[in-house]
Amino acid sequence: MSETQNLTLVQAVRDGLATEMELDDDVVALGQDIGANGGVFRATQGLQDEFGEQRVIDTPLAESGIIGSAIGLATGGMKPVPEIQFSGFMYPGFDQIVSHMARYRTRTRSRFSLPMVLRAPYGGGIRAPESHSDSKETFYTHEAGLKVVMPSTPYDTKGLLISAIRDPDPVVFLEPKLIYRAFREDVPTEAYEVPIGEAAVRREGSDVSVFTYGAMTRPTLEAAENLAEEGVDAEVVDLRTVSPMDREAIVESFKKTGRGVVVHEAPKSGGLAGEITALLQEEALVYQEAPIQRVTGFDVPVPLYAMEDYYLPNAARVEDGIREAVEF
Amino acid sequence: MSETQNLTLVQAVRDGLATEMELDDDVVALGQDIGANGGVFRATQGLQDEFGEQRVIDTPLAESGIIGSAIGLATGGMKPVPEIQFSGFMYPGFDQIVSHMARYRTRTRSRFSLPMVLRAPYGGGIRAPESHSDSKETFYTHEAGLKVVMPSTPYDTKGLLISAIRDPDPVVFLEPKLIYRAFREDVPTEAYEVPIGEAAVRREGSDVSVFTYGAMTRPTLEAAENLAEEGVDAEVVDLRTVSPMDREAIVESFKKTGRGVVVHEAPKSGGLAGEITALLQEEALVYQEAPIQRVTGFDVPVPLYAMEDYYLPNAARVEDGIREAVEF
Amino acid sequence: MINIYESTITAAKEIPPYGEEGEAVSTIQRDPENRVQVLDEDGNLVGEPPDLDEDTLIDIYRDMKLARHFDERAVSLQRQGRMGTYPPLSGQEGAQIGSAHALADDDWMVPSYREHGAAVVRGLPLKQTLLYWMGYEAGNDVPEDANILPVAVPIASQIPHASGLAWSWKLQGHDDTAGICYFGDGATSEGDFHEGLNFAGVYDVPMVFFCNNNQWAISVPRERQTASETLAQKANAYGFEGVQVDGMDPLAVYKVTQDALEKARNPDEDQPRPTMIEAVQYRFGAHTTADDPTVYRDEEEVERWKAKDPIPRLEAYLRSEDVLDDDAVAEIEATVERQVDEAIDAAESEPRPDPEEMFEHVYADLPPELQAQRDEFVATVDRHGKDAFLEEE
Amino acid sequence: MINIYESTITAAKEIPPYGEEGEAVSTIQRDPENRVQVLDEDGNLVGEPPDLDEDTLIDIYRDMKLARHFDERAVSLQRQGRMGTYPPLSGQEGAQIGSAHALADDDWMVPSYREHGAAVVRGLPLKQTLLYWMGYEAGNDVPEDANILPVAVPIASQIPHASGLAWSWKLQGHDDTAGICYFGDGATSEGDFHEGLNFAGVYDVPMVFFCNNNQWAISVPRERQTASETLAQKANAYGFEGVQVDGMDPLAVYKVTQDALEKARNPDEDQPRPTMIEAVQYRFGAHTTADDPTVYRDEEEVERWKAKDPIPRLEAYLRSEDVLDDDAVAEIEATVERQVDEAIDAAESEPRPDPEEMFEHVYADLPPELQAQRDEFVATVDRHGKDAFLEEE
Ligand SMILES: Cc1ncc(C[n+]2csc(CCOP(=O)(O)OP(=O)(O)O)c2C)c(N)n1
Ligand SMILES: Cc1ncc(C[n+]2csc(CCOP(=O)(O)OP(=O)(O)O)c2C)c(N)n1
Ligand SMILES: [Mg+2]
Ligand SMILES: [Mg+2]
Repeated sequence: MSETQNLTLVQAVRDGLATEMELDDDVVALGQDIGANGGVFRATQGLQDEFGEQRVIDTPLAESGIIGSAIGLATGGMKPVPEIQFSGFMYPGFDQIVSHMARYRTRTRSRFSLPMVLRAPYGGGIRAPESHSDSKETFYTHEAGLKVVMPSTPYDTKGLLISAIRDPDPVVFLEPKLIYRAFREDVPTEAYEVPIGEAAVRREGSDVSVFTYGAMTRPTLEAAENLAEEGVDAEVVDLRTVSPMDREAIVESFKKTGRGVVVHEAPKSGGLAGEITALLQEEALVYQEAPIQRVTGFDVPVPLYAMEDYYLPNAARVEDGIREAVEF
Repeated sequence: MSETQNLTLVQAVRDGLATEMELDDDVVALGQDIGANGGVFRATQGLQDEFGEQRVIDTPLAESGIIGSAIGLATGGMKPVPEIQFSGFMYPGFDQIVSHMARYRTRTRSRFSLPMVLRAPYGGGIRAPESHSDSKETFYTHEAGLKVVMPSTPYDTKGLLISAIRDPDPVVFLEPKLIYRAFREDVPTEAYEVPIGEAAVRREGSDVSVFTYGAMTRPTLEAAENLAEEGVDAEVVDLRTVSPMDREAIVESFKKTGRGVVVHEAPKSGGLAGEITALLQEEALVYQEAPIQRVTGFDVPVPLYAMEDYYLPNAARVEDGIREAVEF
Repeated sequence: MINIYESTITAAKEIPPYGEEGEAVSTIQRDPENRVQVLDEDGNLVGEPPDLDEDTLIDIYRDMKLARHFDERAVSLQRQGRMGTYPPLSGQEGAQIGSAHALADDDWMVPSYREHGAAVVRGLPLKQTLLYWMGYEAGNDVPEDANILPVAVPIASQIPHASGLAWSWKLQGHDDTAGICYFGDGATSEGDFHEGLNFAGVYDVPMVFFCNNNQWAISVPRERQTASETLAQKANAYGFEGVQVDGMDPLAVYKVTQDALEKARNPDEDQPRPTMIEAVQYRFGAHTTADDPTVYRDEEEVERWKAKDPIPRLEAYLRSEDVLDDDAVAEIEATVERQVDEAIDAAESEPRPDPEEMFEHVYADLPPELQAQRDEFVATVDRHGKDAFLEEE
Repeated sequence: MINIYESTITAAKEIPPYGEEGEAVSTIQRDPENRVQVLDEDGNLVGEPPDLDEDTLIDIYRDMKLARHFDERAVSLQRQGRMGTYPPLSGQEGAQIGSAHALADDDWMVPSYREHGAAVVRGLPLKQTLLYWMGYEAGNDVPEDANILPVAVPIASQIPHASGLAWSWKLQGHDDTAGICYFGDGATSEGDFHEGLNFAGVYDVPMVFFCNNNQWAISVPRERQTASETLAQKANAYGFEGVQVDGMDPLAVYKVTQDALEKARNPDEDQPRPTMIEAVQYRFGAHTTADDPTVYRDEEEVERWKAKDPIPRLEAYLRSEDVLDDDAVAEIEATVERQVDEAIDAAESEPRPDPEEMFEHVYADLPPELQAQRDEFVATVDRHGKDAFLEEE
């Protein structure tokens, strides 16, 4: 049996990066404060010592420059893994993401693919200042050509990150910083892949299907356990990849239960919950027994942290959503 | 009765701007090539002659600078109307839109509102080069604090633009360039408002509700007329404002017909069709008789123009969608 | 990096005199590397001091002490869990207070997120700054008469706003309003710095772009941020002057800022209104309370810069000029402590926010969908109780 | 604006000689305003010519003729409705062809959208350029051995790519690869220009940033784009040299580009690898075929610049040196016409695209949802027929 380490999610990021950098000289990490400082969340801690300043590179403070030059590095045959310090600071580089990262393969008829992984911690709940808590994954899922991954466990994080780096297409890798250090898991020391595009059923159940991903997986599971005591048997599906979504797994679970809830911290309007609802009623309307509930962030800017716990879905709100779906 | 002029949609833009600039000295227009050149689509033709170089201002080639300095102008008490030459070039200014334009009121507890209107022509079908045909309205509808308007007729365009300029909140005003010159309408010469947030029923019908907006309103109406000959009576609802959406009008129409189709040229995944579908099944599931059909752009970059007519929904595809909804 | 300061500042004798009759802008029209200085590290006069009365000099001293003391208390509040992440300013008081004092009453200030010192000079109550970093929306309430734009978290993003704001004065004919826009050394790498300064040059707006070059952008040292020798010289790309000033010398900062503001208001013919000032300084503490600077910089470097601390420097000068004595200093210290105590008490008395607050100020009028979200959520919180949502305090 | 060219270029005598023994980079290390020139408007030698053999000189001439003729045909195709919007290059051949010829075989070119002339020098078939502007995805097919990145439509967005590409060579130890990145005068206002050049300075990458300053960004003249006196001086903000060259003088362009590429490959110690070249030139025609320049500029201005046309200028010089005569010119013209004819025929024989093409090249492997979208759409097109979708051709 292979060796394992007991790692937090952020340590799994570091380990996934280190493992793949060890195996593939073309992989370089770049970003603000990722070198000596090891990243503001320590996701690259010690990597510069291990791989040198040519492979773990501190950049100037310029997101478009970071993403744009990573695109250039990729056209030069490298596999860059740029880090943006917080997902709310991807916006200054948005044009590079949308106009280039997503479209370069199409524009060059696959002469150039961009095997790059754009990493950023996303989401709220850590009492961070303004702009540090955004969860705007649909900005990226709405742009064809990108894959968007949002892991929820240390094991998946390492495996998905390695898959993302090996993927010939550009991947936006959004890390749930709320649970960077929330728990540990045994993670193999060697390289392994968790496939991009496959959801995981975290809890089997027969009464209702709850779809979620990233940091919201934990309150969702908590709610499911709480409701089990009341005799409600919820299935929890963790999407893991939000683009392309595992539509088969989503539809299959829903066909079984006929009831659905989607949980995410992104704002409701235009969030993935709407997309999943549309998918379900396209593919499985005849199975549907109740309106699909959206338990999401509100259509407001994420408030400063004294109020952010109001903003973020929690177990209580998820339970309410499940009850509504079940009791309809 | 008030005087009218027979105007195209782009002339109505110009007329709306001129009318309001006449009435309100605080209104200034700024953007690339909007001065002597009158805008690349002539939406500001002659305005610089009329209002001078201090109110119709050519800017350097810098979208973030245009939007950011417009925000500054608004904090200084003006009502700026920045133009971005094509909506696909809003991305370099995305951080200013999302982090500031949308959130300034919240951040300042309404001390500063930003009464600005960010205009841009959007959408495909005019055989323009790459990046010139994007229809990415959900990037903006997903961001609270913004209003997003997408008119489909000359009359509405003038009235909505005036409402937008007078609105104390920032408005993204996306103009359907495909139909800039497609037809004319009688448009009052005086100032008038078309309220933001209200949909318009363009065709009443009883069998199926078709929701659309902007440039897609025309092929949708064409499809509805074609199908009327086959005895299918489609109601066509033009949203006009896509954020906040007129949920009441949408739900009301659907309750009447029990069948729905949404038509937009934005990509399917993450497009407004998903949001509308989710809304309908939340508010009116018991009325629903068939899956809601999404007739949309595909999840691919808008192709170069030789293929763009494949990309854009047309009457044939809308008809197919309506038939699917009706025949389910 | 550690030699940047020394290398030019020690060449004090090369700094030409300025401020003489008829040479109002000579602190500005100079080589960017020729850093302006008035006081040396020990508070001795090495340049022409600005023309300030004693009260103003004492005010500058007092405001620096206030900023320093506030900063120390804020850091300790954070350590005690009474406040969230906070960006300290110690070491940077000379630049903040010196420049803010040069503004006229009607002038405006466009901050980044570290100018708590400058903000208090401009009329922002300390309580507001505390509330903001304690995560309360109420911290965003700014008195109507405080001419200050809000904190801007995305680096450099406030710079185009500053250009636009100053442009609005020109378009509206308020000839004599001017402003100052603060940002860091790291901010000069962002596209918004470039676009903002370029707009300022093209429309020739009355704005002073004030770079608090504290040598570090979190862990990235100044010399890895850009290959240009000075940051000040970047102004040349936009057609106006850039000047370096000793940012830990409050009198030099005052002088240069005043000259730049004067030029912004009343330029000579063909003289551009905007100026970029690079105030060379150092942040003594961490980037924010979430940062550990020992990982990326030496204590020795910090000590070297602490020798240039703007507060003892101005104090020594004012004592030597008999403007301050032990009693005055003691009284200032007591006042400052009381002021900060009161602000902390006031901030900590702020009630827990209500859920509906989250929906206020998103739009002038709440759209129906958002009303529905609010009403449903308020009902949810009523049903479960606030404690199911907010952590106990 | 109309005086920019004259004001410095007419001061030809002030331009110091360069290219003398041991002064390999003297075309670069000079004041940005001191514009490099080799030929005057009439083709007379006013500076040291680059060391080029006759064949290369003739190639440069031929390629300029090819670019001009292609351009004229393309504009006329557009007028006849046989092509979509097209950005003409006439007037800019000197800058494009002169600089592209200075590249070594393994070097790379990073274009904007107007460098059809430079692209053909780098091995891109004319047919591809035609197909691209005819809206065919097939136009995006670039031969594997053509070292050229794709057309970049969003202004300045290719500049950070160029920095990254050159950086990859350094990281991978390909010491002797270098590249050229083209952009316009308007592009210098974008944040990506700033961020891209700053990265190039910080990582000291072997890239030449070549600004085709054609005086206009659509209708916005150079002097309203920025308040800086030259564009070249902007390089100073990034710690490397900027130089102005007469962009309508192909030999001066060649020389400066060659020197900059040489420095990129083999810098002296402490010499930065990157350079920014501002090639001062003019676009004779419209911005694109969708543009009407008479709305914003005078015919007189155009005429003044036409007097500097790079083609007759080099032709005059080559004739005076007996490198060209009437027969040679006639033969070149005939060849060029044939080449363009053939390319147009080939492009116009391209079959109408199939609907499934739209789904190719979005991902390496089509995800299931996209397969479903494709299959459904193909069925739809089969059902209705292509003509229900594509306009008749
Ligand atoms: C666009 C953006 N990117 C990244 C960050 C994260 N961040 C916050 S402060 C900072 C460093 C800023 O350095 P500098 O401009 O020198 O200002 P200082 O903090 O030293 O005052 C960074 C990278 C941010 N706030 N905004
Ligand atoms: C980001 C962006 N904004 C606007 C445009 C529209 N546009 C196309 S070309 C152009 C002018 C470019 O001027 P310049 O950089 O001088 O290059 P030139 O066209 O003169 O070669 C503009 C504004 C664009 N393509 N990209
Ligand atoms: Mg700093
Ligand atoms: Mg140009």
